[in-house]
Amino acid sequence: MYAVELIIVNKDGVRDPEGETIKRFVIEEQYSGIIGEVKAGKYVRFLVEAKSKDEAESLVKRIAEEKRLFNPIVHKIIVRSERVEDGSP
Amino acid sequence: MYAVELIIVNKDGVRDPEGETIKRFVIEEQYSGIIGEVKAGKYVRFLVEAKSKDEAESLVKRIAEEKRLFNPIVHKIIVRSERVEDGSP
Amino acid sequence: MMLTLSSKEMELVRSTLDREPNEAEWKVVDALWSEHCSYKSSKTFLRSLPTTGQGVIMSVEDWQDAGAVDVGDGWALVLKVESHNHPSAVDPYNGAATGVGGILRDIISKGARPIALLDMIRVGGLDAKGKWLLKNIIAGIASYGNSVGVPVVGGELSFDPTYTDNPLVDVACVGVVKASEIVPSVVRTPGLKLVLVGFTGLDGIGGASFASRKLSGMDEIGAVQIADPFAGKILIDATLEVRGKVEAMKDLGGGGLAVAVTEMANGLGARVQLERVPLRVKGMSPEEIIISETQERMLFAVKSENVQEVCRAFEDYNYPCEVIGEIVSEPRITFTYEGKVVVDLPSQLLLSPPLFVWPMNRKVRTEEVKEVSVREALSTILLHPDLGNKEWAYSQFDYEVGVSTLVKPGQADSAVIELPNGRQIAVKGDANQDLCEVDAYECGKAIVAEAFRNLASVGARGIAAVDHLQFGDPRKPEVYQDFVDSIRGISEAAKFFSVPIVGGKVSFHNEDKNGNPIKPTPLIVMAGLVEGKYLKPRVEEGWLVLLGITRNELRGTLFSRLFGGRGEVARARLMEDLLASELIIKAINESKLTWNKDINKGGLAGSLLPILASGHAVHINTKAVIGTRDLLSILFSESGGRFLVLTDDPHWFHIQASRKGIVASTIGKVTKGKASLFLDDVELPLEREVERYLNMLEEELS
Amino acid sequence: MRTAVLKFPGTTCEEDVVKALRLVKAEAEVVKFNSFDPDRYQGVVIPGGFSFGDYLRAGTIAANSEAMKGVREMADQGKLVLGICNGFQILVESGILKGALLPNLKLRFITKWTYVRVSRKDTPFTRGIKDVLLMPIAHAEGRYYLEDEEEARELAVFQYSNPSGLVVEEVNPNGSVQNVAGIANQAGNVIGLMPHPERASFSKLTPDGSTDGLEILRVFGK
Ligand SMILES: Nc1ncnc2c1ncn2[C@@H]1O[C@H](COP(=O)(O)OP(=O)(O)O)[C@@H](O)[C@H]1O
Ligand SMILES: [Mg+2]
Repeated sequence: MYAVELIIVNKDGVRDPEGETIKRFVIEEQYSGIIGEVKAGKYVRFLVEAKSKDEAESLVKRIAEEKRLFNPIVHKIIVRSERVEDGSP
Repeated sequence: MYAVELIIVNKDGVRDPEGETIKRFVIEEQYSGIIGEVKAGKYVRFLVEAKSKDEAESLVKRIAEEKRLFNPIVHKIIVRSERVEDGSP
Repeated sequence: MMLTLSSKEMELVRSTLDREPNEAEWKVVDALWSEHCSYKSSKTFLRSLPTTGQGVIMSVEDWQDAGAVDVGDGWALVLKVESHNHPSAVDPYNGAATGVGGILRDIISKGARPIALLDMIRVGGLDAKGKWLLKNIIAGIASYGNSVGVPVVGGELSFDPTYTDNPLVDVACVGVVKASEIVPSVVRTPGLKLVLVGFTGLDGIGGASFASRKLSGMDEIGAVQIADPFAGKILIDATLEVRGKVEAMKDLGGGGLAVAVTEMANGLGARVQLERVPLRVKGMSPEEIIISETQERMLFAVKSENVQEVCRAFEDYNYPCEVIGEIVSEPRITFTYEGKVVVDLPSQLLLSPPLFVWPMNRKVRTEEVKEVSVREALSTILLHPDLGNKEWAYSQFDYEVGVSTLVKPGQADSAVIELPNGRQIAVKGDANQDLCEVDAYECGKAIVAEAFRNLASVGARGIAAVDHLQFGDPRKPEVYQDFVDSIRGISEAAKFFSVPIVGGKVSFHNEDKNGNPIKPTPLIVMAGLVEGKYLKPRVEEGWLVLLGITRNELRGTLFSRLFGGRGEVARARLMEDLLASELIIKAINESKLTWNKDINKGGLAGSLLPILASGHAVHINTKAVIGTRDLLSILFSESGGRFLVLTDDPHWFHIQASRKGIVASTIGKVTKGKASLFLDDVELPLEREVERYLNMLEEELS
Repeated sequence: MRTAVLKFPGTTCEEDVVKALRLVKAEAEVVKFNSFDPDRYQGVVIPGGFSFGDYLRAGTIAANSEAMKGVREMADQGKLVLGICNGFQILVESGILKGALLPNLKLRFITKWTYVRVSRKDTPFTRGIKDVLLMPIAHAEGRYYLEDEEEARELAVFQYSNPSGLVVEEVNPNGSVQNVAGIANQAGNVIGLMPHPERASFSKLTPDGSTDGLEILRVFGK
């Protein structure tokens, strides 16, 4: 079994008010200069039965595209996975 | 520079209606048996100037707590990081 | 096993049964006998509330359900209020959202379509914690209310350090149903099938006893419930679709199946096969299934021939629907799991917990008085967030959905909604922790009077109310005294106005982390029918007429919260409230005013804010104010029975008032111009205060 | 015109839309998402609400439904398709209309009465209509985005404006590019907009007694 993570963030150049807000908070405090960019997005984790890491990841990529879990006009996705035994993260 | 990812999901045992709904209405028909649990959450990525991976991660943990980016009563956080050169994901 | 039962109560259970109950049975008794479900500390006094009256179609049976009143043409209005204080303290977003879900299910379980929500919110202040609470509370209410398409049309927002650790999140809902189609929550005949809709999960296990206990730190995780407004919407739509096919229905609230089944059987018996309950997670134990408080579930009693049809409506939405048992004549509540008896208890035992009357003692109140100049008091009060414009909050609600919100949040003191029969109702919720802290009895009267006035200010006359009583630990004599006093006040005023109390709720154990009770905060939500015309107030140039007597009453007011009490307690004078309200309704119908506001928080000064903020200056001749010469009282007294009116025919008000036996006086005028108050021709510029009034919440919370 | 008002699980405005459509004498009925037959209708309205709870993103899950295949068919046949609020989000998420609707810059739900300028009058919905309309918005995800701003302006049918029709940034309630409040497809038979015309169809509910929403809905009455 594989835990496949699908991360959906705005493409570069598309405003990300959530990331901006967190950054604004952080800068107001003592962390300016230490924290650079902040980017917020959506996280979806699938438990997938698959023979290989590759198979698991491409399945999730396919689902993300077919089901438009992201909108290619604004979003980009990152897909990652790891093998798990029982499925608990 | 480190890219630190903060992932916020509901604790185990705490419901996740968003993940459940995605599973039930988007995945189930075609992929039942292949895709098990679906869990949805929030993703925030920080670029952090720090001397070590450890320092970078604990800074993000501290910000997440101080700024109440999650509610420890319902959420758990996963913090991960990697060293990056220019900060692009 | 965590139980809240006292050793005396446990002894009573043992002796009635003549045996030691098993663990599951203890949990069932614990849930049914919890304060939350049984009202054991409050019932004795709640019985003194006037629950019947002209137009009452269905009143409360022990304050558990929503009541209904006649609104004409065969339609009934269903009304209910509830709080979700303790869950909101630890998880404000989900706590508030599930509160909305819960109140909606109370309304649909009568077969009524929810048409409006109200939210009355109290937090400690605009510090980091208060902001976090408030943002999440409002977002939670918005998320649920908006998702299910029920407009939030009004509410309250108050900031008082007494709520720092224990915010109050009160939500109320009104619904409509044909009186002949109201669905009862109890059954009268055996043989009906018990049908459960929705998945049962692990969430909220132990919630009812949680609400009956004080907050104690991290062990609350078990009681956290996640809101699922989407499931809530399906539940509403499908339940309303099948309401004609069910004999009784009940939402699953505190105490889960244990409570819903027992209360629905109402003295008859029930047999439930727990293995039939649709589960969200594998491996739940039978006890957990019995007491799980998972949201978005309903229990129906259905004739066998209708079961299929009822379940089909849910299956349409992919929503679980199962027969889990039936109503039987033998008065025992039996839960079995795969043939094994898990719980077998007499219905009567579960339905008759011992009632308590705790010791009472009136607390001694001392107040420190701070010196303050008129100018400073004016600024401080006008800058107080309690009086601030609430647009930041209500703009997050979809208050237009339903195309029936005629007077919208922020436009007036009450919202006005159109009913399916073409008539209009007004609704508003009111509490007053300042007054309750100094005199709970006067406060009980005053909040009913205020709600009545608020409805009158848009042209409606109160026809029914629900109350929500929020106090500290009832075992503390001072708390219990306040509790009893406030009920007496509410009761008296409700009788006086002929506004029956058709439902309500009690919430004890509201305390800060040191165990100090919150200021007593009973709350009234009232609905009224518009008599003739309703008013959408507009500020225009005109004369300012003050109805009613301004007394030297600064105790128990916003002023005294900030500067200590002076003079008398702001006492309710119900006859003055009634007559002034009637006059306002008459004036609206004869188009004699463009704008009016009842005077409460912040006194006369507080009432001026909406005028000043609309691009107008106010001129007041203090000598014209009837009742006192004390300038602080003129500006900040919260004496009841008063309205501020904008009119171009002040004479009409003078004549009508004297005919009615109340006083009216033209105290000044409103002119176009920058925000200034001219007090006897001395100009007090208030632009900074007004700017802050308009933007404070937006600035602090964005 | 026989008009389907499509109801997904979580749709909240279907009855309101039907009520407004009746005012313009449209033959409108609510149709559940799982029993929608596109061949029976000349027009379809996808009303506002929170289809499938708006989980993941507003409109995404509904966009995946069988019913939306039917809507696409109607769009391709040149029939009238109107998406209001969540309906607009669904049209965008399903790719029937171009672009994306992102969370409001303020990151919260906003209810507000807004003026919009009618920027394209070459669609069946806007032919001969007034220049400026007053309608309320109520959404959390309404920030229209398209990388090519020029294209966004070309597609735009409605743009947030001041009362006299000037498209200025101060009145942009959510951060949309070019103040876009609604767009059409190239042919003009498919329109999506964030403001709610049905809520601007009853004079007692509007701030100034206007009924500008009816102007847009009128086409279904023909
Ligand atoms: N939490 C809230 N939710 C919705 N509407 C609110 C809320 N708080 C206040 N309002 C609305 O704002 C307006 C002013 O409220 P408030 O200041 O409490 O009135 P009053 O002058 O009677 O004290 C009313 O229309 C009220 O319903
Ligand atoms: Mg008022």
